[in-house]
Amino acid sequence: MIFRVFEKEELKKLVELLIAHNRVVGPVEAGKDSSGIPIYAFGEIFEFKDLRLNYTTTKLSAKKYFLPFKEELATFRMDTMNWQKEINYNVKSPLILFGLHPCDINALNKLDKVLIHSDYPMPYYLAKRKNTFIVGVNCEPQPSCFCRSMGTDTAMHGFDLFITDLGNRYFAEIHTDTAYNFLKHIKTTEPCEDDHVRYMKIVSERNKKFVTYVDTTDLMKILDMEFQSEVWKHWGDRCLACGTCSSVCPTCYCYGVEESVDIDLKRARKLKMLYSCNLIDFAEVAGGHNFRPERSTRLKYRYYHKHRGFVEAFEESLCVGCGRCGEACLAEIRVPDVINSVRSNGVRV
Amino acid sequence: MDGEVRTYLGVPLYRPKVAFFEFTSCEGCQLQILNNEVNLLDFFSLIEVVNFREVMTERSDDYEIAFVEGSITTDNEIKRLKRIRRQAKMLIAFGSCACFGGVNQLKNRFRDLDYVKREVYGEHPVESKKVRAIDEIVDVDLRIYGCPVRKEEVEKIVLHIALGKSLTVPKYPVCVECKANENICLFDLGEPCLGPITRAGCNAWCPTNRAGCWGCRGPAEDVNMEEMLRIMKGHGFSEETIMDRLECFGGFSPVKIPEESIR
Amino acid sequence: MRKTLNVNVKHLTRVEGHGNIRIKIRNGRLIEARWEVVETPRFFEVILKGKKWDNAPWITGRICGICSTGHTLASIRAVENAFGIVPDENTKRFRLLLKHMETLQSHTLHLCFLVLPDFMNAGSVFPLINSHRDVVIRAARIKKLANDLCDLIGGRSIHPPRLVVGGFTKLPDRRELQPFLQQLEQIEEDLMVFVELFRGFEIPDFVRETEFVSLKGEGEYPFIGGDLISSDGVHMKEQDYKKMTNEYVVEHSTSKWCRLSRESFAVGALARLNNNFEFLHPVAKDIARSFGLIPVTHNPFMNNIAQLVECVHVVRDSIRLLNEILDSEWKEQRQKVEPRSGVGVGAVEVPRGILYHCYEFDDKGRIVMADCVIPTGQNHANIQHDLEALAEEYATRGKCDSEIEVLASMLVRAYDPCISCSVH
Amino acid sequence: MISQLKLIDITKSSMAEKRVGDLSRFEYSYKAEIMSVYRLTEKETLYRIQIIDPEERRRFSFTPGQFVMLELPGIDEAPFSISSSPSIRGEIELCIRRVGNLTNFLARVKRGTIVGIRGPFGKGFPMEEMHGQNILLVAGGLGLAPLRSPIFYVIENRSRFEEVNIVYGTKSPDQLLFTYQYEMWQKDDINLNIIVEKPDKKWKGPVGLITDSLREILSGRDKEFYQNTYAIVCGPPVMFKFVCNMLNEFHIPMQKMFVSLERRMHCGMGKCCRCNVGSTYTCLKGPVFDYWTVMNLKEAI
Ligand SMILES: Cc1cc2nc3c(=O)[nH]c(=O)nc-3n(C[C@H](O)[C@H](O)[C@H](O)COP(=O)(O)OP(=O)(O)OC[C@H]3O[C@@H](n4cnc5c(N)ncnc54)[C@H](O)[C@@H]3O)c2cc1C
Ligand code: SF4
Ligand code: SF4
Ligand code: SF4
Repeated sequence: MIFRVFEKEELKKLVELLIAHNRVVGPVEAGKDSSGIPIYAFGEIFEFKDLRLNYTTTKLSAKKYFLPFKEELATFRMDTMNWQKEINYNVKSPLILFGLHPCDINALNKLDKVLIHSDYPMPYYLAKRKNTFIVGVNCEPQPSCFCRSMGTDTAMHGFDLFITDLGNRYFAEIHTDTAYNFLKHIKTTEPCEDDHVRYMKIVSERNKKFVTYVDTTDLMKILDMEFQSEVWKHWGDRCLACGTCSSVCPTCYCYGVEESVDIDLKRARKLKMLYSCNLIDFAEVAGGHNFRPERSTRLKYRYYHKHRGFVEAFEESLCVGCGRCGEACLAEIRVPDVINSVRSNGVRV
Repeated sequence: MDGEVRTYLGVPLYRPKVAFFEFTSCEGCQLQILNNEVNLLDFFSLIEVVNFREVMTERSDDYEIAFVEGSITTDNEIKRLKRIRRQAKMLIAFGSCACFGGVNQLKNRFRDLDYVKREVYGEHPVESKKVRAIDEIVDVDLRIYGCPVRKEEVEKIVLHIALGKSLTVPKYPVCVECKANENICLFDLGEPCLGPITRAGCNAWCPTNRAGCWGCRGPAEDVNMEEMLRIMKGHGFSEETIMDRLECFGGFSPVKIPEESIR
Repeated sequence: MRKTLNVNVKHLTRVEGHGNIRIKIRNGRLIEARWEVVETPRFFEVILKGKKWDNAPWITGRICGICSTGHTLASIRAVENAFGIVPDENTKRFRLLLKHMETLQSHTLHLCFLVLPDFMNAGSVFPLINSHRDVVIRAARIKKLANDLCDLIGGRSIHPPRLVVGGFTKLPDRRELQPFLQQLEQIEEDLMVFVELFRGFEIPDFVRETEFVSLKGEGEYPFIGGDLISSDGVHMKEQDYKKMTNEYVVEHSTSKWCRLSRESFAVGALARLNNNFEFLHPVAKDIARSFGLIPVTHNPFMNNIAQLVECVHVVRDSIRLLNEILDSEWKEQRQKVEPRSGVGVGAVEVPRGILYHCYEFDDKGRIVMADCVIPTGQNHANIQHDLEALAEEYATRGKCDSEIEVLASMLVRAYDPCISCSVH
Repeated sequence: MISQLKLIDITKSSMAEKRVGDLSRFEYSYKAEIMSVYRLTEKETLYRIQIIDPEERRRFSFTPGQFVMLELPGIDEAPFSISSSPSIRGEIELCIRRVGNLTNFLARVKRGTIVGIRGPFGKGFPMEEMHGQNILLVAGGLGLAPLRSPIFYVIENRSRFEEVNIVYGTKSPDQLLFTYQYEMWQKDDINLNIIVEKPDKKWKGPVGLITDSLREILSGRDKEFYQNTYAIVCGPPVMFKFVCNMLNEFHIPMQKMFVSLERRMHCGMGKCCRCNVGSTYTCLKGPVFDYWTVMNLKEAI
């Protein structure tokens, strides 16, 4: 791996150069909540001052750039009994995603597993993933973060460049030649011993700031054991079945497909919409039979898919511990609480 | 264009004779149809409008589908509605007034209807009964929710009738669409919102405009009312604010609101 | 000369709401000419009792689907006046722009979809889709522009959710607004086609002197708030609207009627124009003059032309407003609302005339009393008297039943009545 | 100056790994033509569908038990089991019941209509494993549709199997599918046991539940028969619960009992998650499961 350091002012130069020629998105301030605390979101960066690299967590994840909430999979030009299918992977231009936290980079890595490195890769995702240049940035752990428990507090791959704020300057990990070439345009130097020391100090200080932990040992087995447990009913009674958790989650990718005909009957469209397993009709089939009619079974299924099924298939869980779902949930159903309750239910018996 | 039968994938389209009727309402839902400027001509080529008092003088009672807007407040309206039901193969309750009584049913809060009348008309006699939704009088085949209805939804339903596709409305709540529109949750902004319990389909019309949902489309399927009330109270909204929203359009009246949670 | 006449129109078409026309002439004498409003009331004034202030605009907007924006604005103004809130410049500009677009939208709907068929001997706009496609498409284009801008500013053209007491929940950003400037500039071409089209129509020649009531312009054509004036010289403050309207209950109508200096008065485009001609945009003024529309015009059918003139005026004024907005720095803001006890009145010129909302609040901001006086309600008496005069005049001129039925229907339609609204 | 990033051609990119080959491989769909439409009963119709492109037709093959996604543009897309012989390439038969949006529309289309086909997807029945064994095919109602493909396989490879029994039950005689083929099956030394719940006047066969027929066939056999029997079960969930319980009772090995599960599917490729049972993708790991796996699926079947 190649490392570089650069002065703080250089960052502005870099970002402005990137903005001048490319579509750049990153953390921006979308507004303030009722107590005046900024609310962050990923959005288009038009000027360097839009970018908020010291953001906490965005409400919605960056998955929208790879898995849009709504995406047209195909259009059909209709003829009498025939039709022509037109496919567009919906990549208009390459994208620079500036300022992704390690958890979100890991989330993309997890999505890669199921959407690229499995049977039937998803070209729509792949096309966007490949046309995105990712700059990671170190983060300040928040009370709701439990990424350390999920092993996703650092990102090993899945980005082009990763920058860490050393206080006086930026420390850069360069992963791709594109990143290397970009950095040629600003003043950088080889890191010196002092930079290494600073870097390690920052890392160890950061580690101390994690306050939320969840024990995932043997979680797969425990989930199986506690499949009939009453705790699910408890959480089901709280759940609003509004799908917010999946909507904000960086790794939830379930979807539904809907076909429509234009009102002039000349074209038909196939539309993909992200769906949530907590929604009432997620597992409903023709004739109205619903395999998961209760909120509790649907909520349980979400945990089951993330912490058991995905582990079975890919040897890691489908949760990066970003804490978004718990923060967005109006009923305050939080992953660590749910997992701990399932665990302690086992202990109690 | 008239006469010739159009097809889709070789299957002939059904071009129904359609009538629009309005009862006690603001006629905004009918207006939504006219507001569909871009697709207006295509829309009207899919159906044969035989009765639409708001825009046309010709009228005929030979129709198959009746769009019925508004709620029912007089005996005369009941008679007219029953006549429509007898004629129509398919009766569509069009908009929240027709589906649940709409804002009009707020009148029903007052037990003494004479008081209500006196307040406005003094001793002048005016007929006005308890406000009722269409399905309290006759059977309804389909409901198009919303105050007002969404033109895209109306268009889709008409197209589906023509094609013979299933007519469905979302069963999930508004929050789904709200999140897809990347909105900041109103609760974060300190505003009340009924999004988590209201039926989607409006594309989170109000939250997307940063205004909390008032539940005009009625309850989603599988509503967790107890939790919703707990959340509202937890965010510091008074019972009055919660009730104002829940009772505004009448959609939530059949959903049991736990007595102790509201106190 | 015909001596006996019978006109009976049940549920007049191409108007909003339900109304009947009955005319009976025996031996050349008018026995009866009646404008009956049979709409069922919804009792909004009672519904509001006990509700918190924030319900008022949301609920009363639903009085009318066509001018819901106007109702919402009047309601907001009433609440703001009661609580002593003064909207800032930005809010005012956006509200007026929204108001203009509602005017454009509503007038276009009325002129092109409801009135035009009368002049083209059609029962509705549907046959015109084939016979006069270009006209219909232009009308749709104007309406679309107006609705799109309403959608952008109000969040929805019907029952706008962004409009709240204290300002807006959200304002459009520059990138969203910018394209409308050009579109507004281009739409005048479509409007001019209508102006020329209407020039070719024969506007019925019928005059009955009446009193015209509207807001008083202060340096500009009036739309939101201000003093009240009449062409008979009455001048009053907004909060004294009751003395301007004098509502009373009548036998054959579920809507109340109004009077001022005479047995009836008129509100609407023609009233506004008669009272505020000087404030029209010069281009609009010229068009008005070219139709012989100068104050005080007493032919009610000319209300259609006045609407046409107002369309041109609001488009020109919207361009000015939009330029002003784009030149200013606007921030999304909403004033804090602090309820207090008191009474507030909001008077707004909506497409069909002057609209009043008035609420009284207790100290918690709950509504103790609500009153809404709707333009069409103020026009009913005038429509009635016009009908009588029209029936008599045309009967003596020897018109037959069907001709008078058409003329009577056209007369009522010329007022662009919003009947369900007037009953509310 | 920094230049604009270029759109990376996903077909050539360095990240393209073995499975991520050329672009055409991402397009899993074929255009196909409905060659014939044959009404089987009031509700079910048999469609013969042929892939249009000759090259694609040549490449298309499947194993019994696999399914395809059938798409009518603008209407809908849904999974259907292939109901024809696996030895015919590029042409399949689907037996489709009218139940909803897509299937109602399908009932109205005519021969010559072009449809989209994706697939074949899923795991089929392990037919080769079954060679040299007894076969028990149990179908309830529409369940005969997916069973028709293994039946074809068995007939075409009849000498490789020992005793073959078909047990088939429906509510009433008019719901019986493929009646015209019964004779042919029997000719190939297949025992056909048909039972209906509600007979009509013309019905002469047995009356009762499918388990009645099954018990009759299984009772009094020797242990070896049970150990060397493969069972394939298809039908509504209640039916196969009872059937599998009975098979269990007779000690047919769980790994030799196969069922085909039906779930909602929007992709058929292990992406949309709609078909998951517990956390298993029905479309990838199924729809055919052995009974042991089903028992381990956690979510009640
Ligand atoms: C592996 C498999 C094999 C099948 N084989 C056959 C067959 O051979 N013949 C046959 O008639 N039917 C079969 N089905 C069922 C068939 O898919 C449904 O009947 C069909 O989806 C109904 O679609 P619809 O649009 O007519 O009904 P709708 O109820 O209108 O369906 C709405 C949506 O729900 C989905 N859906 C509803 N029910 C099901 C279901 N049971 N499975 C999957 N998706 C569903 C569809 O994708 C559709 O988009 C099979 C299902 C599966 C999973
Ligand atoms: S499940 Fe929750 S904590 Fe885990 S990745 Fe998704 S949003 Fe983040
Ligand atoms: S604003 Fe309302 S609809 Fe949107 S997420 Fe929040 S609660 Fe749900
Ligand atoms: S957000 Fe709520 S109140 Fe607004 S349109 Fe949708 S359902 Fe109606």
